[in-house]
Amino acid sequence: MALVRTDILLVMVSSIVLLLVSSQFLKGVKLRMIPTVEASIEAVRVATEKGAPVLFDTGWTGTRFSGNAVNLTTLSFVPATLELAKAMAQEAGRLDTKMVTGTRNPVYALMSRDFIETGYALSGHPDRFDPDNIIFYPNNTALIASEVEMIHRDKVGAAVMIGGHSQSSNIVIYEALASVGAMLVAGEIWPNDNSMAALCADYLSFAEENIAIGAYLTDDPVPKAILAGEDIIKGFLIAVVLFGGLLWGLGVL
Amino acid sequence: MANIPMILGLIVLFLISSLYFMSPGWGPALYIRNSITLSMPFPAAIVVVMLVRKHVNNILKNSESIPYDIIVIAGVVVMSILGFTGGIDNATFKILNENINIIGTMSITSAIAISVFSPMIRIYRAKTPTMALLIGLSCLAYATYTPLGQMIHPVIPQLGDFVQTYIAGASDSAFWISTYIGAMALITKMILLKEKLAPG
Amino acid sequence: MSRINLSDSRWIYLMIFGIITISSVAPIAFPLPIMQWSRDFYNTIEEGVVVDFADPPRNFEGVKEGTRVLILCSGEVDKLWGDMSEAVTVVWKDLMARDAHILLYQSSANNKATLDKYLIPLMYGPNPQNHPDYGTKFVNLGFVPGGTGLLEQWRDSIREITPIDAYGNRLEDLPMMSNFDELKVDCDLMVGLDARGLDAIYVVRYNTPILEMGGTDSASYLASSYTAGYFKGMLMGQRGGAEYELLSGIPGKSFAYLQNALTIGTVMIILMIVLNVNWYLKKGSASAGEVS
Amino acid sequence: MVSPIEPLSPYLNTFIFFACYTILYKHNPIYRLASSLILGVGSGYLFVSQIDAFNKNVASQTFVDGGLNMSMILPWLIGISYLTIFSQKTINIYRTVSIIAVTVGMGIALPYAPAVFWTTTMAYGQGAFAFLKDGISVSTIGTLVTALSYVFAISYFFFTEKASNPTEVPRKLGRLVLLIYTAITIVTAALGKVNLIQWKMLDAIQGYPATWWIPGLMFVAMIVDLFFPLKNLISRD
Repeated sequence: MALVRTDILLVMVSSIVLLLVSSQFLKGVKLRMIPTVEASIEAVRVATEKGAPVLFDTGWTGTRFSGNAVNLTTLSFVPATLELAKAMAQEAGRLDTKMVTGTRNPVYALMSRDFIETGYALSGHPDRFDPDNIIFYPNNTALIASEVEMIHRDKVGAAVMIGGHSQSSNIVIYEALASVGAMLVAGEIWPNDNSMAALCADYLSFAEENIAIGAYLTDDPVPKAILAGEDIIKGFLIAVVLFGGLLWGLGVL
Repeated sequence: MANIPMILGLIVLFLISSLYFMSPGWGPALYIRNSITLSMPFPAAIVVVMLVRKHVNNILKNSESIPYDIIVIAGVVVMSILGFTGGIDNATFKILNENINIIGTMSITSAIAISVFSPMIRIYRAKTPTMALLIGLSCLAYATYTPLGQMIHPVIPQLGDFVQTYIAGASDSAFWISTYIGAMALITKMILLKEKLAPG
Repeated sequence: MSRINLSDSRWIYLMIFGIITISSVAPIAFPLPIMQWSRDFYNTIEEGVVVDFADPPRNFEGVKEGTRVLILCSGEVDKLWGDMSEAVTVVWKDLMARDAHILLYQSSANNKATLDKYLIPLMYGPNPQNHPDYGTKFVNLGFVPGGTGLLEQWRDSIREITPIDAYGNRLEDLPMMSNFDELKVDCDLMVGLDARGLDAIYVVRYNTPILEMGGTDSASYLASSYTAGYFKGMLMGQRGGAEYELLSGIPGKSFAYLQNALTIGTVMIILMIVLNVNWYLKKGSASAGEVS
Repeated sequence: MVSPIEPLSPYLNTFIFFACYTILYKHNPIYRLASSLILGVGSGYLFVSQIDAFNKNVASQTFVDGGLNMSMILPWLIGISYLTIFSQKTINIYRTVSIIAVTVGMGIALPYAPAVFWTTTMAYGQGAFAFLKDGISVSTIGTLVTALSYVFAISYFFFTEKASNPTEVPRKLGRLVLLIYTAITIVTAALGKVNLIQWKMLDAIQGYPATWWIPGLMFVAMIVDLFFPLKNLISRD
């Protein structure tokens, strides 16, 4: 057995070490706001005012098991979207608003049931939780087709769509939402889907911001400090391109 | 005590990650990875049963959607009978999959086009410099990716191609990479037990 | 909502379907600039290419009789087929005309179902396993699960991991597979259909030439692999099909798609301009009204 | 073996494709029928394929040559543990298993993240000032533009005010780069996906048997409904 790809191992370990160090030394650093956190809770209120359900769609978010970086993105959305689902369920339970979720990932479907049930319990109205409103779809097509039908049928009042949708198909749901005048809060995992969100959403957050939602939903300074550590990595990558590139171009490296 | 599942999860996470750096992979890590992936039919089957249960409940509640609930349940039942009796290579099972699922996927994917044209016509107004630029870039893209640009002047598709090849590609990378860095930060939060993956 | 009026988005849908129908019924040929990545795609098949990520460089001399080509139907081909059909068809015809040895693999059950229904019958009839070329110039491995890990394992041997083809034949019984097993050396050319991740496994370590095909909008995420030199050429969408038809001289029906794209592109540009002018004029008259 | 419904497949194929478009007119039974079929058949397909996979890979391998295959015990245990979600008393077992499922997925994919961001950044860096080595050409200017676009776009994602404030200009340029990407993606997505509609249209017109009359009938039904609501045929409510 041999150790391979040690350069990547070094990058991975040093990134995590740097973020761990940041978590202790960058506490209290000011972060920019992420629009979707407040807007998602507001979406529940908007739906309540309309007397309509609120849709929480996470699409592809969930477990996948093949070796490529793309799968890490759908997995990374799991904790943040579950925390958001819980916070929205708490508000929906308080306001007695129907919250319908849509996912195409079996493990995520079970996890969201657990989080949403807890959210309703925290609202003081556990009886308002209905497991039939946590809807699993076997594939992306069934998710889009069924949600479009539901949006037209139930005249959904607002939608929070934070997750992944294959081949920009999120815009098919956006168009249905626009036809019933629903508010849209969006944050997509993948860049091409995010372009569609930029075209249609009332509130938009970028992929990495969505992973950070959990840090914004807590008063704990440590998660925020870790986010600050991300900036150091980004700064380093920028330096690699500019200064490393210059040295490469000059033939020094 | 509440943190034990997360600590166990983290140990497993780094155990599995080590496979990337080992050649060949080592037994315990492979065994855990394979056991988890092999168990995935359980949650999938559970959620499909829950989906059927939801539609049965609709029928019991005498909802207005009864005919459609019956179609959903019938779809699951028919496919199950065909698949379990004739195997997944059963001809009717395959035909239903190809002519409902696969074509349905293409239909929904194709609907993206209509869903883009419609808001473009509704929303694209040069109310701000950003929107003006977006409209200008959209015109350039339409001219580049259709024969129109070449018919007007060859420099148009050349410009559009340059923009897509050298700017759009870099933007795409930046988007992905910032997400990957976000994922690394998430795992750091998990190490510090600031992310628990269970409601509490 | 039941009556159509001009502010109703349904007229937009109607217009688009009208354009598509007309383009489908009466396609016209248009001048078409050929993108560099499409030209590179054709040149790689016609003339070959040198790949020099690792030492020693590999000199691929183009597709000739017996050239071993692995076609990887990966990614989301099932969703993109309607945007890739003509490009894949014309390239496949060209490979067949050059007597290449074509090995096909699909990464998912849906991709398999898509090719089984739309491509393979077109090329090899309803029973491809009975086609005279089967086993000698074409082998279909079908859907083999395993993703990236599988491709890593196939580097050393296909037969060891995947002993049978899609129709139950043992690979050692198929003449074409006698020298097509250890992909890192036996594969002369890879053609990816929306396939990703091949560069890390094959290009940078074994200098395998890779060509890529995808949908029109796949270019946004595939372009960086082309500019980095991992892909030696790309064909994107039905336009890619039209470009390859022009370059190879093999007839197809891609120009119906181009006419559609041209008409829609033109209409969209005109609409954006007219609607903006209209909005601007209305805004001007509204503010004039407010002043007065 | 040929399926008895084989002759119906072209009609079913065309019906499903165009039925999904009827929602553009309004919420209607044709769309509901198509979406219910997609959901039901898709769920059935998933159910069967998952059970089949479990049977092939686990169930049939559990007892080999009359003996218990120990390596199959864990997949069974983990699988059955998911069922504990339905009882509050045992829910922590389910939570542990689901957490491990997520972390295993993360473990598999985690190293690919630094691998990608490091190799991509290195590649962009090497291309940035290639013109110093290779001279000025469209390609070398292109790689410089790529590298700068990457730098600007990355800077747009800074989280902290400490990093954002001094980099206001690059961040604005980063916004521009992302805007360019957005505009191009939206248009290419639309043009790419419209090809799919035309592909099916050509199939319906030129395929055998011709099935163009199916969307034709749907269209006629919509036109009729526009002026004489078809709902009235069933109910006068």
